[in-house]
Order: sequence, then structure tokens, then C-alpha cells
Amino acid sequence: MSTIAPQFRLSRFIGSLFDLIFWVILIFSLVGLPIVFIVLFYIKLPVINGQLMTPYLAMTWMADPSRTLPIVKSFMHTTIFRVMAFPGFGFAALLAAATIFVERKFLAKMQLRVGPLYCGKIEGILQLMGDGFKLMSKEIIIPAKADKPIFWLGPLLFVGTAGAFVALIPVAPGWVVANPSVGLLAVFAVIGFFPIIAVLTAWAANSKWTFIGGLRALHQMVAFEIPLILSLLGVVILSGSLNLSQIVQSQEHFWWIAFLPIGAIVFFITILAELERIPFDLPEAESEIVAGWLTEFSGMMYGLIQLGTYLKLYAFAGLFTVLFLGGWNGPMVWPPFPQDIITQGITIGPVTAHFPGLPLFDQEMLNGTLWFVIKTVGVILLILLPRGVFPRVRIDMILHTGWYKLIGLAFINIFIALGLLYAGVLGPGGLLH
Amino acid sequence: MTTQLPPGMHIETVDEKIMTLNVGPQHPGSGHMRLIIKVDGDYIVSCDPDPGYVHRGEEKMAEYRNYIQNIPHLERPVIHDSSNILYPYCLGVEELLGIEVPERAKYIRVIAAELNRCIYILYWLAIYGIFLGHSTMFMWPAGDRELFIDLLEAMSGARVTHAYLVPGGVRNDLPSNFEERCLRQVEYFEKRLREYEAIFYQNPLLKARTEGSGILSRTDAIRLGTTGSVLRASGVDFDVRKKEPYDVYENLDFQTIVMKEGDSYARSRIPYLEMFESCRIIKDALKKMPKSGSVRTKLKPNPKGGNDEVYRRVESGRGAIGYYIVSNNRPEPYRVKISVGSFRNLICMPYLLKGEKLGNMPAVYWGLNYWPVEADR
Amino acid sequence: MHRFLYSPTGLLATLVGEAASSFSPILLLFTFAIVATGPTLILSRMIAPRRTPNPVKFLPMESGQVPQGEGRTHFMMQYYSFVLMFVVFDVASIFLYAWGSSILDLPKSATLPIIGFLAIIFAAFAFALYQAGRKNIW
Amino acid sequence: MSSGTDKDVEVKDTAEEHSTNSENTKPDSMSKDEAKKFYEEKGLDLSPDVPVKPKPIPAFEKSLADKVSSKFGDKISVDYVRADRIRVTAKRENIVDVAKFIRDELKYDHAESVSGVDYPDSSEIEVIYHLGSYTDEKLGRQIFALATRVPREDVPNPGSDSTRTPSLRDVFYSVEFHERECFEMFGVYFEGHPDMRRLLLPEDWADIPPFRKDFKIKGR
Repeated sequence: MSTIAPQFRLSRFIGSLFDLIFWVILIFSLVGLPIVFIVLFYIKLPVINGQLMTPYLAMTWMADPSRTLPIVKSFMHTTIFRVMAFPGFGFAALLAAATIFVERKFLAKMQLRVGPLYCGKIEGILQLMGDGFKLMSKEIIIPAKADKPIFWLGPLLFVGTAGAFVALIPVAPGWVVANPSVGLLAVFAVIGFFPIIAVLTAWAANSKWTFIGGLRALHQMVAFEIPLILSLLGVVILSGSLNLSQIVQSQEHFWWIAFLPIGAIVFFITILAELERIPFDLPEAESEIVAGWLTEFSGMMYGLIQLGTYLKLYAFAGLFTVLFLGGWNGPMVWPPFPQDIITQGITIGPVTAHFPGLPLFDQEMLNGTLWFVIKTVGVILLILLPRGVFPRVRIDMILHTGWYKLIGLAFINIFIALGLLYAGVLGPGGLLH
Repeated sequence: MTTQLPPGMHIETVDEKIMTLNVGPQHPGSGHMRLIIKVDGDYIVSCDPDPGYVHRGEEKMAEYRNYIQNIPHLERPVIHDSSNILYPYCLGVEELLGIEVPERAKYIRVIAAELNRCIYILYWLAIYGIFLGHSTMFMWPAGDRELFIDLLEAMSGARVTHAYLVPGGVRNDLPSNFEERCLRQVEYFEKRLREYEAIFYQNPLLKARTEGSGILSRTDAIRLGTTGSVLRASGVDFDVRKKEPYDVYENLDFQTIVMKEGDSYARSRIPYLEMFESCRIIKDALKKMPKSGSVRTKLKPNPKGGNDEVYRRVESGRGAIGYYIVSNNRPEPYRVKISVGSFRNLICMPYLLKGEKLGNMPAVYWGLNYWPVEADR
Repeated sequence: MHRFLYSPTGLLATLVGEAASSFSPILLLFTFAIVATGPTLILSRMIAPRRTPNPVKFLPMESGQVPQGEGRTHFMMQYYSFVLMFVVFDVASIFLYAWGSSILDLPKSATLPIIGFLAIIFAAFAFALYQAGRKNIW
Repeated sequence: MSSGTDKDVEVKDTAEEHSTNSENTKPDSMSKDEAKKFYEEKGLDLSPDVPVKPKPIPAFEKSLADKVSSKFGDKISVDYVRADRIRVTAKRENIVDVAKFIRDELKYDHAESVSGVDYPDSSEIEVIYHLGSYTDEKLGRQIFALATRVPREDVPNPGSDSTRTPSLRDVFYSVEFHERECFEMFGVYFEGHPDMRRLLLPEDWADIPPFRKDFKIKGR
């Protein structure tokens, strides 16, 4: 009884392989070929080596190495790549995963513990993966009277909205998924969705704890949305643009945090509140309302919410970097790509390989990304820090802080920006431009 | 009544929009107990505590076992403070049987009781920290408990349930080299305590949150018969160790910590400050302890109490613990009643939580120094 | 023919306009995030155990008790005044961006009315907060 | 104990007094035979080499007990007066009056515990209030045990049989939860208690009150 497949017959296995091949060919010709033609007709394709790319031609990169890198390079400049990999989802998810690990180790060191230790041999580096698999293998339990479609949709919407937020963050010159001219307003629009999702799922779950948690999420937005908006007005006044990339370009010489420290502080506090991190984690206050609006989520649904939360964390830290810390600006520290590899190729023993199309990324972009990541990680660490230092606050304290203190500070910040502008320190024709 | 309903709010008018919340027994903000809380929005309009989820009838069980057999199971209600909950039992049985305790044993008992008090308060403080969302304050005391657990393990051989105090003295003598080790660890611990002050008690957010919440006035504290840190936080200078000194507490140098405010912050700070006093007591007792001598008066096997009754009490981490033991000339006690501080402080809960914000519930609840397992016995 | 098929502006741009096409990647990433993570739910549904259902298992969280009352009720949260103020001032503060983003192009004299507007907003804030503080039970 | 003539002196060294007090008793300590007789009367079973120290009746406690007995006379009986402990038994009809007297005149202000003791042989249940004082410095080490006896029924029906006594909740507010516990553990109904419900036992407890002597622990 200990055999893995007791009913195994070789002939049936071979027969099933043929079956499989048949179905693959059938599905490819019914679905794959139409897709190829749709791509040919509707999608803009690049010109590689003086030849227009087609999906058929794209297949030849395997046979012709000289085409490989140009094709990859041209792919990297498509919107799809940006969405899926570099400034978009993949990059953000990678940083988010790193953040989770760093948070656990960082917090553990602060609290005289060791943190994750065993999973993955080296300092528990694979702990996150283990947690992911654990969550995935857990049963999803949905309360009987819950509004099931909305409840299922909640985590997906949350991750999607976090992704939409990530789309607006410029990482390097020209490397941004979406670059609308009113990027900052788009950011505000996207941020506004998060409490709505919280309330929606809280309502759908039909539990008292989630309900109170959702209401608290709403109150938190009420308290901190206006300080958030007002604290960024100073940056917009000084840079004269709502486009995030242009705001970064305007900080080529000076970071706005040097002139608008009050705005930066207010914005940082509102970040903590929007992220529901520890001094302001009222919607998830576990000792009062179990887990707040997350109470009824189980298994991978909870995992998706966590993923969305950390994507959001990355996006907010990126936004802080973009608005106050000069984004990708920084001294050029990335070494230039060695010229002899481009001209002579790489020589390994007797073989010399030429790679046309190198370098894949230009130096400016790599340098910008480096600085952006360094600054963003710094901001993320700063966001993680209060968790080890502060206790949770109360809802009336949140509202009081938001309305009585932060709004006043935000107004002061606006007047500082106006003063700088009209005193001729900054702006066109100013002393420092 | 100190905390009224907020202005403009009457129970009759808000009746239909009241939501009933069951806080506990499976709730991260409750112990093994239930608070049936009715909330109107963010305000609690009524609270009905429902303990008893861990009621085991320790008092009934004690009637079936003889005086020595009772020792291990009578410490079960609060294993983190096991020396202190056994202390009045030992005192009571000694009074019933008319036994004198050797001088050295008295000092060892005091040291064990104070070490155990620190263990309990650290555990309590850890949970107070995590109830307020301060995870560092959970990890630090939980880690520093090990210092005292190690010391008590060296003394008694067990890490948590020591059963170290017995009628007639203590179970065994101190191990060799204990004094230096104890002094070293206690002095290190005092350094750590000052760090707690910096990260927790002087934290502006903590102060803003707990100061002025759940105020219990001096008159109410007396009228409700509260005890321990709750009583002393309301300005009543009462500590059984000072008022009715048992064993050698009258020879030792310590103070009673009293605060006037009576709010949640004061209730959380009193046990913390008492740990300094505990350290002082331990150091003083180590100095004054006779360096050698017997540590236990031998009892007759299976001793019988007379037709008598005693009521003895000590100060534990949660307030006075009183044992009322009735004996009827048999090896087993006829009736054992344990009056614990947690059960006496339970009465404050409906009293203080009414009119309080829901966000204050954990701070007020845990500030009462209420240990559900002990209250249920 | 060739030019028509592979027009450099692309289909999206010709159909919905330049402005909308700069927003469309947001929607694209929104969709991609859902498409990329959604299958984990299905995967989880496939590999996770599904034990025999019983009614107690699907009860909403009530700390180990039988739930009493509805989860979706008419529930008055306090601090209503802040919500009211939010509705008003959120819009007002967004309007400031129209001015803030174009301030470099405006003549300096155009700032004065805005300063006046800010003063009015600030006064209104102060009055509303004063009222909110007076009736803290809202 | 020197009956608390000067308050300040007394507060400063209560502890010292206590020790001197026990020294004072030493001169009248008995010989070994007398001691043996004394303990046999008390029903104590002791090894002969245990030192013997009978306690005299302290003066301060005596004065408190005298106050109560002079006020109520035959209605109460003083069971014992020892160092720091007084025990008085009152009839259940006048226990509220006695409690009020103790609160107002003797300045005891809270109850430490309310214990029930079941005596099936005499068909009675004893309810003992251990009272203490926070406000009066002199009473800091005193415990006043106020006892009363209620009839016990062999087939208990908690709440609606004759096992009932007036509640002291209006006199000592702090007995509220203790009396609830006593009610469910012994079936003693406290009349006038505003909230006489179960407290510790499960909601569906259908047996007799468990701390009565005829309730046997299973497996024992």
C-alpha cells in the first residue's frame, strides 16, 4: 500500500501523453493563433535591427542570440513590462516582501529577541515564504450571513488599489507606470479608496467587531485626510506642478524637506495613520475589537490584505521620497557600463561572445533607482520604528490630533511656502534657482 | 459614581442603538473571563463581568486533602505568584498547629515571596503593555522575568509552580552561592527597570491615553473594598506588609507606594514602583538573614488542627490574600476560603467602565490588576 | 495600410484621447494586481482542507459565545461633527490645488484673494471646531 | 496591646508593640504538663517538643468587642477575642443593625470576604463576613469576623427556600460579588441584594450548590 501510484500502467501513461499533446495543439490553434493575429493587428511593435517585430519573429530570439537582448530591451520599454515588473507590481512586491522580513528582524532586535531564525538556515530568511505557504494551505472560512461576493472581492480590491497607488510612483527618470499630469490628485483619489474597502468588507462580514473596525477606519480617514492634502500643498506651490515626475525634477538642487520640514512631519504622521500602523492602528486594535475590520478574514484572504498593506507601505514611503526627499536625485555613484564589453564582447577562455544591445539599462536610470531605493528604505524603516516605541492611541485623540493640531501645522506650512516664494528665495528668478 | 454617562446621553433614549459586545472568553483583550459590554457608539453604557470560566473549586478540593497535600494545588490559582498565594496558608496552618518557624526560614520566605511578586508584576506589566499596543513593553518584561524565574528555580527546583513555602518553614535551604547571584541579578534588574520608565511610563502617548481614564476616588476605593495597587493608586496607604507585618517584614526597610490620582496611569505605575521596593526588600533581607540555621520545623506526619479557625492574610502582587481556615480536629481542613485580591477588585469593573470610551477598556480592565484564574479559584 | 495598422499613437490613444491614456496604466496595474494575486485564492481553495461544515464554524466572531444581535445595525458612532466638517472642508482643500499648481504662472496680485479665501476657511475651521468641542458627544 | 491611647505613638510602632506584647505573655507561660492539658482541651495534636505559647486576651480588641456586646447584649455572642481578630455571631434578624453599628461606631469600612460554612449536623449554614478597615489607622491590622447562621434544608432550592438572610450590601457595598458567590456555592439567598444571579458556575448548573458538604467531588 505504500506505492505512490498503485494503479500505474505505462501504456496508459504514454497514451495520456499523446492525449495531452493533442489538446495542446488544438487549444493553441484555436486560441493561440487568434491571439497572435490580434497582437499583430492592434499592438504597436518595435523595430529591431531594422526589421519590424512580429510575434513570429519574436520566436526567433532562441535561434539567433544577436536578437535576444534587443528584443528583451524593447520589451522592457512596453507598458506591460512596467506594469508587471519594474516600477510596477514585481518591484513593489519584492520591496514589500523585504520590508516584512526587515520589520520582523528590526523589531526583534529592538525588543531584545532574535526574530525569525530557523526557516531558511540564514537568519530565517525564508520565513515569509513559509508564512505564505501556511496561509495558502489554510481553510478560508466565510461567515454564514456574510455578503459573499463583496466579501470575496474585498481583499482583491485592496491589493488592486494598492497596485494602482504603486503605479503612480516614479522610480527613475522616465520609469513610472502612469504619468498623468495631475499625478498628485490621482494619488489622493486612490488613497480615498482604502477606507471605503475597509467599510465595505466590514459591512459585508456581518460581524460586530468588523463593523466597529470599519467605522474606525472611516473616522481615521476623516481625521487625517485633510491634513494629508493640505500638507502637500506647500510642495505643489514651490514646484508649480502636480505631476510627480516634475516634482522630483524640481528638487534637483534642494530637497523640499529642507524648506518645508513642518509639512514633511505632518505628512509623515498622516502616513502612519493611513497605513494603520501602530500609534494609529485603531481599525485593527486587537485588545479592543479583536482584529477590527480584518476579524473575519482567514487564510489567503488575510494574506492578500497583508500583501496589499505592505504594497501600500512601499507606495507611501515612495511618495514621501518623491515629494520631500528628492526622489531619484542624487550624486552619480553608479559606475558606467564597461565599454570594452560592448566593443569587444566577453572573452571566456577560447570563446568570445558578443552581446549586441548591451547595456540593458542606462547609467542614469540605475543611479536614480539606487537613490530612490535607498531613500525609500530609509523612510520605510522610519515608518516601522514607532511600532516598537509607541502604544496605541484612542479614537478621540486621533480626531483631536488631526483637526486641532495637524491642520494648523499644515496651514503654517502653506504660509511658509508662500513666504519663500514671494520673498524671492525660491521659484522662477529666486535666489536659489 | 465617578464616571457619569456623557452629557446629553440617557440610557432610556439610546436603548435601541446600543450594541452588545461579548469581550471574552476568546478575545485578545480579555483573560479567561467575559465582559458583557453594551456600547453606544464609542461609549460603554454598561458592563457586566462574568467570571468563572476557570473555576475549579480549589476550596472544595482543599476539604478533601490533608494540610500538606493541599500545598501544591492551592498555588494553582495564580502560578505566577505561587509563593505569595501559599504564604497565608502556611501562616494560617502554623497558627492552627501552633508551630514556630525558624528565623532563617522566615527570611527565605520573604525573599521567595518578593522574587515571586516581581515575576507576577513583570508578567502583568507585559500584558498591560500589549493591551495598549506597546509590543516592546510586552517583550522586555517577559524576557526579564527569566532573571527571577532562574533564581526561584535555584531555590526550589521548579520554574513556575514552586510549592516552596510549607507550614513550618521552607522546603529546602538556599543553594550555595545564592546570595551573590541574587544580589547581582537584582542589581541588574534595577537598571533595566529604569529603562522601562523611559520607554513606557514617560511615553507621551501612554500618558495621554491613560491619565484621567477610569478614575476611582479615594472614598469609592474604600467603599468598594478594593485592595492592592488599585487601593494604593487611589491614595489609601494600606499594605498588609506594613499594617499587619507577618514574618520578618517589620525588620525590613521598604516603603508603601501611594499615588493620589486614582486613574489608570496611577494603577499601572504602582506595581512598577513596587518592584523597586521588592528589590530593596530582597537586598535588605539578604543582608539581615542569619547565615546558617534550620529552615524548617518538622511537623508530625499528618497533623491535625484543633476545633479552631484562623484568618490570615498577606500582601500579594494583586492585593491582600486572606485564607480563612476552619478545622474540626481532623487532618483535613473543614473549610478553606480564599479571599483574593482579584475577586475583590472585580467589583470595580462595572463601576469604572460605565461611561468610559471603548478604547479605554483594556487600560482600565488590566489596570485593575485582575487575574481571572485567581478570581475564579 | 502599414501606417494604419501600426499607427505610432496606438489604438488607445486614438480612441480615448491623450489624457485618458496617461491614466490607463493605473487601471492596468489595478487589474494586473488582481489577476496576479487572485489565483492564490483559487489555489488556496484547491489545496486547503475543507472539513465538514457545521453551523458553529460559520458563525461570526463573538468571542466564543453564541452571537446576539445583528452585525449590521443602526449604530451611531460619536464624533459626528468631525464627519460633517470633513465633508465640507475636504472639497475646499482640494480646490486649493487648482491655485497651488498654477501659482507660478499667476500674477502676484492674484494671491490676495486666495489669502482671503484661506482666512475664511481658517475662520470657518475655527468656528466649526469650537462648536465640535462644545458638543463633544455628537 | 495597649488599647491605643495615643494614636501617633501607636501608628509608629505597631510592630514593636506586637513583639513586646508576645514577650509579655512569656512570664505566664505554662509548664509542659499544663501546656499539654491546654492543647488537649483545644483538641490540638502536637509533638511534645514544640514550644508552647498560649495567647492572652489583648486589651484593644477586648474594648472593641465590649462595645459591641454592651450595645446589643444578648442578641449577639462574642465567640473569641484574639490578637487582631474578633469574632461575633449575630442572629440573622439583627445582623444588619450589628453591621451598621460596626460600620458607624467601630469604623470598619469594607468586607474582605464573605465565607459560607456548611454544618449539616446542626442543619445550619454559617455566613461569615470578614470586615476590615482602611480609614482607621488603629484598625489596620484588625479583622472583625461577623457571623450569622441560617437554616439549611436538606433538599435545597436556592432562592426560594428558607435558607435566606438579609444582605449587607447596603451597609458594606463591597460584599456585592462575595454574596453572589456565597449564593451559588451554598444556596444562601441574600434578601435585598439587587443583583442575586449566578456568578462563577456555568449557566446550566443544575446540581445542588457545590460547596455544601453533601456535594461530593467525583472520584474522591
